[in-house]
Amino acid sequence: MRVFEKNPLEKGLAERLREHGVSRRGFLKFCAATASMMALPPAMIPAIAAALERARRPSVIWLSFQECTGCTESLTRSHAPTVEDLILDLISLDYHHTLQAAAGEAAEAAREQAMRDNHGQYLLIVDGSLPGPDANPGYSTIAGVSNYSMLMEAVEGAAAVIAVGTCAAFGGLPAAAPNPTGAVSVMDLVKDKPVVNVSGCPPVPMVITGVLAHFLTFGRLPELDEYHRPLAFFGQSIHDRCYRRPFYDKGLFAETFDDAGARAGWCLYRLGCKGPSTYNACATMRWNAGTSWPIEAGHPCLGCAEPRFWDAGGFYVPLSVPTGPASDYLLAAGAVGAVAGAVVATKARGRAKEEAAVRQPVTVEELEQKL
Amino acid sequence: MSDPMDFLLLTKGPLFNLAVTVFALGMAARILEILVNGRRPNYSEARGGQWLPGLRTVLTRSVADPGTFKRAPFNVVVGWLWHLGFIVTLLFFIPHIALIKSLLGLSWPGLPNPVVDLVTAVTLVALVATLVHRRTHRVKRRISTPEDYLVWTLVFLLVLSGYLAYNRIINPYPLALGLHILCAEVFLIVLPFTKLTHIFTVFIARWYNGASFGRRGVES
Amino acid sequence: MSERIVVDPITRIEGHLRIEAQMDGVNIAQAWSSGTMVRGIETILQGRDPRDAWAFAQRICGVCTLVHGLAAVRSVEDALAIELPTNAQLIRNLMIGAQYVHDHVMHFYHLHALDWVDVVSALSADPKATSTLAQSISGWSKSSPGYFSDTQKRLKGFIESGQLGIFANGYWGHPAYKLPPEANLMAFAHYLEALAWQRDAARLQAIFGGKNPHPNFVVGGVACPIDLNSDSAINAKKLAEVQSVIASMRQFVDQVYVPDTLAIAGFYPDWFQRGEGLGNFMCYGDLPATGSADPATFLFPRGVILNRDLTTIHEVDLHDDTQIQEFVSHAWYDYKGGKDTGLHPYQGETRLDYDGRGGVKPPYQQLDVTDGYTWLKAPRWKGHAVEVGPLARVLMLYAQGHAQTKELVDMTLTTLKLEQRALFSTLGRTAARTLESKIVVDAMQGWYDALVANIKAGDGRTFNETLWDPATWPREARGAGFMEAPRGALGHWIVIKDGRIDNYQAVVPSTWNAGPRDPSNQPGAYEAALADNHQLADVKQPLEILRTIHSFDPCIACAVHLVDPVTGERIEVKVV
Amino acid sequence: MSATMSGLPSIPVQVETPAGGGACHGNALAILHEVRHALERLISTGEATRIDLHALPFGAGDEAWLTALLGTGEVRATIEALGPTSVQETAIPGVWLVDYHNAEGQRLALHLEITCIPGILRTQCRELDTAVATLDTRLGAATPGGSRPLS
Repeated sequence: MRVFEKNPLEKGLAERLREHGVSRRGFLKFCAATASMMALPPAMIPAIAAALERARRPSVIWLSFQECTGCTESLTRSHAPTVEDLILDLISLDYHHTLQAAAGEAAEAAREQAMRDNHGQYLLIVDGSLPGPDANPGYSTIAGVSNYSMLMEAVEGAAAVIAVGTCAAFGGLPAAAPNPTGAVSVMDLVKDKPVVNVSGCPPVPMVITGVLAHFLTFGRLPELDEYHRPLAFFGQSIHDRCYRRPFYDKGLFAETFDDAGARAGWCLYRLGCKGPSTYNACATMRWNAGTSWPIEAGHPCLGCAEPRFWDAGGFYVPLSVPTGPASDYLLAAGAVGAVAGAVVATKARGRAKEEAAVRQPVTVEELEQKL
Repeated sequence: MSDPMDFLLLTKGPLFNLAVTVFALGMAARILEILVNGRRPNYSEARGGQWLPGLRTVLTRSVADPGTFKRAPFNVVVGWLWHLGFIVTLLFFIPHIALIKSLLGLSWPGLPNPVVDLVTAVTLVALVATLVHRRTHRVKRRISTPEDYLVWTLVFLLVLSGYLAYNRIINPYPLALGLHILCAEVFLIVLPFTKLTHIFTVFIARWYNGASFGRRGVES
Repeated sequence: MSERIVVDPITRIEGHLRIEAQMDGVNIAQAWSSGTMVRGIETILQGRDPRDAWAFAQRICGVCTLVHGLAAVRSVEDALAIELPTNAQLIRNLMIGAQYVHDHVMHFYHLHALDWVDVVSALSADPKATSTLAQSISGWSKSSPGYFSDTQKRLKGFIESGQLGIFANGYWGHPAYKLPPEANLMAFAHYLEALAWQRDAARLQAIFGGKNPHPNFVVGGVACPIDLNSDSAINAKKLAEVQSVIASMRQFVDQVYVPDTLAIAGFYPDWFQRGEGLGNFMCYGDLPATGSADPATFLFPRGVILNRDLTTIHEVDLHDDTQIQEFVSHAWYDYKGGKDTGLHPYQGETRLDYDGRGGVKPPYQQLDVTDGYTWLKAPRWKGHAVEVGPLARVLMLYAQGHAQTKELVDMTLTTLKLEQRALFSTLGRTAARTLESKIVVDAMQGWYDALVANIKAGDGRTFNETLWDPATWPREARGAGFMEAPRGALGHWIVIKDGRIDNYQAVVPSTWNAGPRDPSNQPGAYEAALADNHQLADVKQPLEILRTIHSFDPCIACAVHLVDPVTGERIEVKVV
Repeated sequence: MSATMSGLPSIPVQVETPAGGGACHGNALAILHEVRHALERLISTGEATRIDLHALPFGAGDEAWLTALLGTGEVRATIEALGPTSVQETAIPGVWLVDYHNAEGQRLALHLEITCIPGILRTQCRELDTAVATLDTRLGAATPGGSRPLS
């Protein structure tokens, strides 16, 4: 997947930065931040520097379908690299509804131009789910074209597809039961191109930029887990990396919001934390330039990076609690069973009673007399 | 079911409902049958109370008498170990307490997880020892039925899957947790129909025994 | 035959919006606004735990990322009559305030500015003159010739790379761009600065809500406890961070946002004379001093203004089923009682019916505007089409004699040499957004001070637990949660039965503004505004349409919604 | 205590006990052990080590606890390149804290470097090619009437 062959005249990143007056130290620092962002060990920094020396701006086409723009908003919160560095120095963001200047026909023309010029080499980013091929195409259109047609057309010339956010990656909210619009994920439709899923509702900003930086640096996609998520960020569960984990181990739990345990930062398992079954980087990268993350701010993890998290049980119900009304079943079945048992037993008892009724008690004396 | 999350949701939802239903139906029927039936009437004149001896037997039978202990110390100690271990992990692991609370509305304090983890490990070792003993002891091997092995396997898998899930030896976690829940569900479903029923009937039986002896004026 | 102009996608907004305009020569005669994407979130909400509703509702929109979550929380709190601890109220106000300022600044610089600012023209600016210009309008520190020269160099390098990225195919050089190169360069520098600034501003919601976008909420208070001695709670360090974010917000609004708005507006006086639209305005009110039960304590008042008559404020009742109603006569939905009936949100019902209600099979060139033409419904207040949003709020504050508003509005009108009538226009809307940011950011300092004082007085409560357990709830309850979202009046209506959501409906600002015509053919606010005095200099480059549409700050994912049929009738859907 | 040794108070060590206690959530301790291994490696083979503290699941108080324990050494430097980077030797010789910030003051990365001198402090050989030219320009500007290099 070599995408950097197109324009040999274009300058490498180091040179571009130097032209902006960025020193070599600045470049090295940029590489250090990039390593940190890609969750790579600092020992990789020289390799990253060497790769970025040559890196050119790949064309990126960003399609938004059934989405809420939360993923784009999240992207703009990235502080390393910043979104302005990203769009001015690192990538060429050739189509993006929320940020691009052009509208209407001009916007579509920009997309088509970029697809032609970079055929086979552009990165396609998708946020939002889309109505599947069997759903009514009118549920979501852009420029009069159904999302499905637009995706398939854009995928054709893409080097790779990055599904940003849980909706694009797994169907997300639109696909939550009862999935009124027949929403599907990108991976459901794209079979012949590499797909990376950057899940999260929204994803951690640095995870989005981290995947882009990885592609930019090494010209290929990072190593993925079974859900096609980059292992560097989704390799470990929230629970395993949670700073409150020692409290879980000690058996110290907040029982409600704002009790003494909550104030002391005890484990939120009993308040419904889905950290144990959720794989994401919140616990280490945190949010908004390291300001905080949901668990640090006292709220249990919603599990938003996992498939079907919307249907995986109440957000305030502990992970070990069944999702259905099991206690109703327990009661009802128990009652039915009890009645059945009682009926059977009563019948047996009836026989015993009958026997008892014809019983003729004898005393020892009577017995002796009879004998 | 290729997706671990789908699998977990299946075990936490429909399968759990099914398991609980079968379990409650079977168990309630059996217990009610026992209670309503009562014992065969004893028409002889009572020579002592029933209640106190009944209760006492519930307690005393829980401890092996010196004779039994001497004859089969291994059975007694190891049996005790894993029964106790099973109960502790079942009733004092916080996620289990949360589950019970959601089902019955009852809740109590739990134990720190490392304690439960250690107890689980000991339970597993004791269970393996029990199996080895059953296979190597000539008499025991003779009297063992397929049901005995089935029940052993279910108990062992249940504890083992819990141990693996907690220690995150199987990944991803939704798969591990789903497997553990599935084991628990199989366990619940067969419980009313195998010797596992003793979990609920053992004390009734002991009470009946004690009461019956008590009525006869005998101390058991 | 006159021409039909289509702009789809309308970019630099949230969501998927299509505008079709019927031209009469160079004038727009009529316009139609269409939301082209539907997800069905309200259907998805049915049967779930009301305490979870906020997380679903919040994902209606990631731009106004706070408002739907909080409106959902408030709807449950209204249904169950849950009272909030003082700290929770103040923290929520701070988060709402941060949402306004963050959202408005990003709208101005990143979504709206390119309608007025020609980025390419900035290349020919003189950095020294730009510096002089910047220093003449504000005391903002980043204003040296060297700074603007560096910014220009960066822009030049970018454009010369030949890959224009997000700036590709903009209407650069369009005759409607009026700013001199220096103003363009200054605005471009501030475009980049605002991107950096907003990252810092977003941290306030992260401190209280764990992250932004999509911070966390909880019914009955806030999830973050307060404990000055704990690392894991709102402590002195975090409070100091909040204070510093508020300070940075105030500084940016005072020294960059307000001066830039006035400076840019000064070059476009004609845009204070078009794009007015309906002349009816509505607010639900928000930012309570205590609980949300008493509108009299709100910073933003509640009420309706009709026909620009600022002397009469009409009362709004969210629970009265004759006041707020939604119509689907021109939307891709069907009503049981016929498409011309209006339904209050509590009785709300909707069925997706794209094919049956005039939806054109994609790919299509033109909508069938005689029938349904959008996924947005048409909400009406007592039958009136009304505009909601910053202009409505500023007018309401102005009408009620709010001192700071009067001062700010009058100052703006004087500076720009405009009459009061100029407020009812495209740029009037944009200016109102800036002015209310100033009002809100100043109020934030007050809430922060009150929060600190309350904590110092020994009150650390952040959560009211009494009605947390659904077992304590009545069998049936219903409530309305409202907000003044940055884009205007927002309401969520919830019906709770046996601890579960029985019915849920959101009527959101962009539905009021971007909605279609109603049965009596009254247009929505966008449609009316576009029909007001718009001439296109070049029909191929409909920049004028973008200006007026962007002045509303469209948020279309918000606006599109549906309620499940109350009956058993199901939408034909293939669940994959 | 011999006369040549300085007294404890004169050693620039500053250890602050974390306020409120309990701030250490366990991960900081593990890092310290890793630092110890890295120091031994540095001493025996000269190999330097970098640890990215940002990638670790620290609790709110962990980082403060760790930096307080490592203390403050003699050398402190600030590099202005793409925003400030502060380099601080800790009270443990050879253990450096390198704190990268962007121009807005937000932290990009926090590294512990176990090395004799952190790489970012060194003058970059790549930039030496401009060194003579830059000096010449300045010389030219500083000398009235201009000046030519002597060579």
